[in-house]
Amino acid sequence: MVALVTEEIRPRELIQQIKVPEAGALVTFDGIVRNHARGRRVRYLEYEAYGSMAEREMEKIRTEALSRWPLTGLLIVHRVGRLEIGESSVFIAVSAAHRGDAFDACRYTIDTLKQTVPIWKKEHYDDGEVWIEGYGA
Amino acid sequence: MVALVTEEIRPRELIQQIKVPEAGALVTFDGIVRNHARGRRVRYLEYEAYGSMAEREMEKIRTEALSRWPLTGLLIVHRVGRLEIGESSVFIAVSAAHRGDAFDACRYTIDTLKQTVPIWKKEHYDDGEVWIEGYGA
Amino acid sequence: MIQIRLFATLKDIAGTDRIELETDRPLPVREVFDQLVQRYPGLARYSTVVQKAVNEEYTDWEREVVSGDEVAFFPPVSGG
Amino acid sequence: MIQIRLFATLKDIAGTDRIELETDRPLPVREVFDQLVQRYPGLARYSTVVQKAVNEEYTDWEREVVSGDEVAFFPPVSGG
Repeated sequence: MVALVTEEIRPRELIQQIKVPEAGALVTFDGIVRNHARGRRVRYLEYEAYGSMAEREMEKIRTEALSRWPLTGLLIVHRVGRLEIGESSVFIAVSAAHRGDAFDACRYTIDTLKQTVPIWKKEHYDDGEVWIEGYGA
Repeated sequence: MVALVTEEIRPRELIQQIKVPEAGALVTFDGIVRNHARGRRVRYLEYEAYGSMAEREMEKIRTEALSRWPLTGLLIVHRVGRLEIGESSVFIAVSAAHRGDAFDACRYTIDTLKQTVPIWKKEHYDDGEVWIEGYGA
Repeated sequence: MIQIRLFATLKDIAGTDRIELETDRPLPVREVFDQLVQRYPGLARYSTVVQKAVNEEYTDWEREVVSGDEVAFFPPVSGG
Repeated sequence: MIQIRLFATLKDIAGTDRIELETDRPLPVREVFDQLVQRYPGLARYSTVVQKAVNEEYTDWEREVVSGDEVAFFPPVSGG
């Protein structure tokens, strides 16, 4: 399952979906809003998405990961809107019979998401705000 | 923090400890009791530990990981006693400013734990039970 | 009518996130962007890094679009 | 008195998890294990893979132990 949400991500409810009896390992990744970036103190973040395309791209990553590794489940949730320090912007959970596959697939998922899913973050500081642009900029 | 526990592991309460404002990434690993192993159907598991030494070895892994990678937190909890299918036997959570460090340290922690921490599992099947022995056997 | 969508910095530069473009022939995505730059000159500095999508799929400058297509332009993504 | 602790399969073979051993001189861990094998011959098949710890630290066969030390023997670990 993949989703864009505007409310707080509730990971433990989500992972029950992929904690199947065949799973021996569960690896999760939370991207968390940090209180600093690029040497500046961050007050909060805002995430904007090209919603329908973002969900399609997340689904592509999920499909690709499920085909590359023998997994028992994979979910991706990205939050948009205003996020405070310490909140999770993205949550990925991968279950598999064996831990190596779960680790590799989880890392692949977040690395690819950061390159392909059309979502942007704006950092808000005490004295201004800046849209962050990715690797191509 | 490291701990051996006999009750259900409650991950989300634990990770609040390491979700500090400097953390940008949180990677967790759950080892889950699978319903099969070595081609046999598993009914439940029993974990036994050399308790005091197990906590010392877990603390050594934690200290080593904290010295190898720039982390903002790392915790290891291992459960002992009887565990049912789908329950978590071990939970590791690592936070860091950057995700690569969190992934690497989490994987190092579980890989090392499986080699050095004096804990053994016994698999219970429909028709018997077997102590599992590690890499040296 | 081609539907154009802009996101993040590009939306801020144009001051709008949706633009409609009349066309009676297939237009390469490059030409769609060039027409936008004429209307919003500030977009010019994105011409080398801008990401392009047609109907929610990444595409390249040569892709031709026709009436009814949705074309999106945005900066390199920074989610996660 | 040397305190000996056994775990998992070794405990099952010996039928006990704690054994005390009198000694009036330092004993290499190898000799402690050999004495155990004499008492519990089933332990012999572990002599190449058994893990050894003294006072909760991994050690080797040559390490000498004295009265008051805790020596543990166990199979390769399988936690996680």
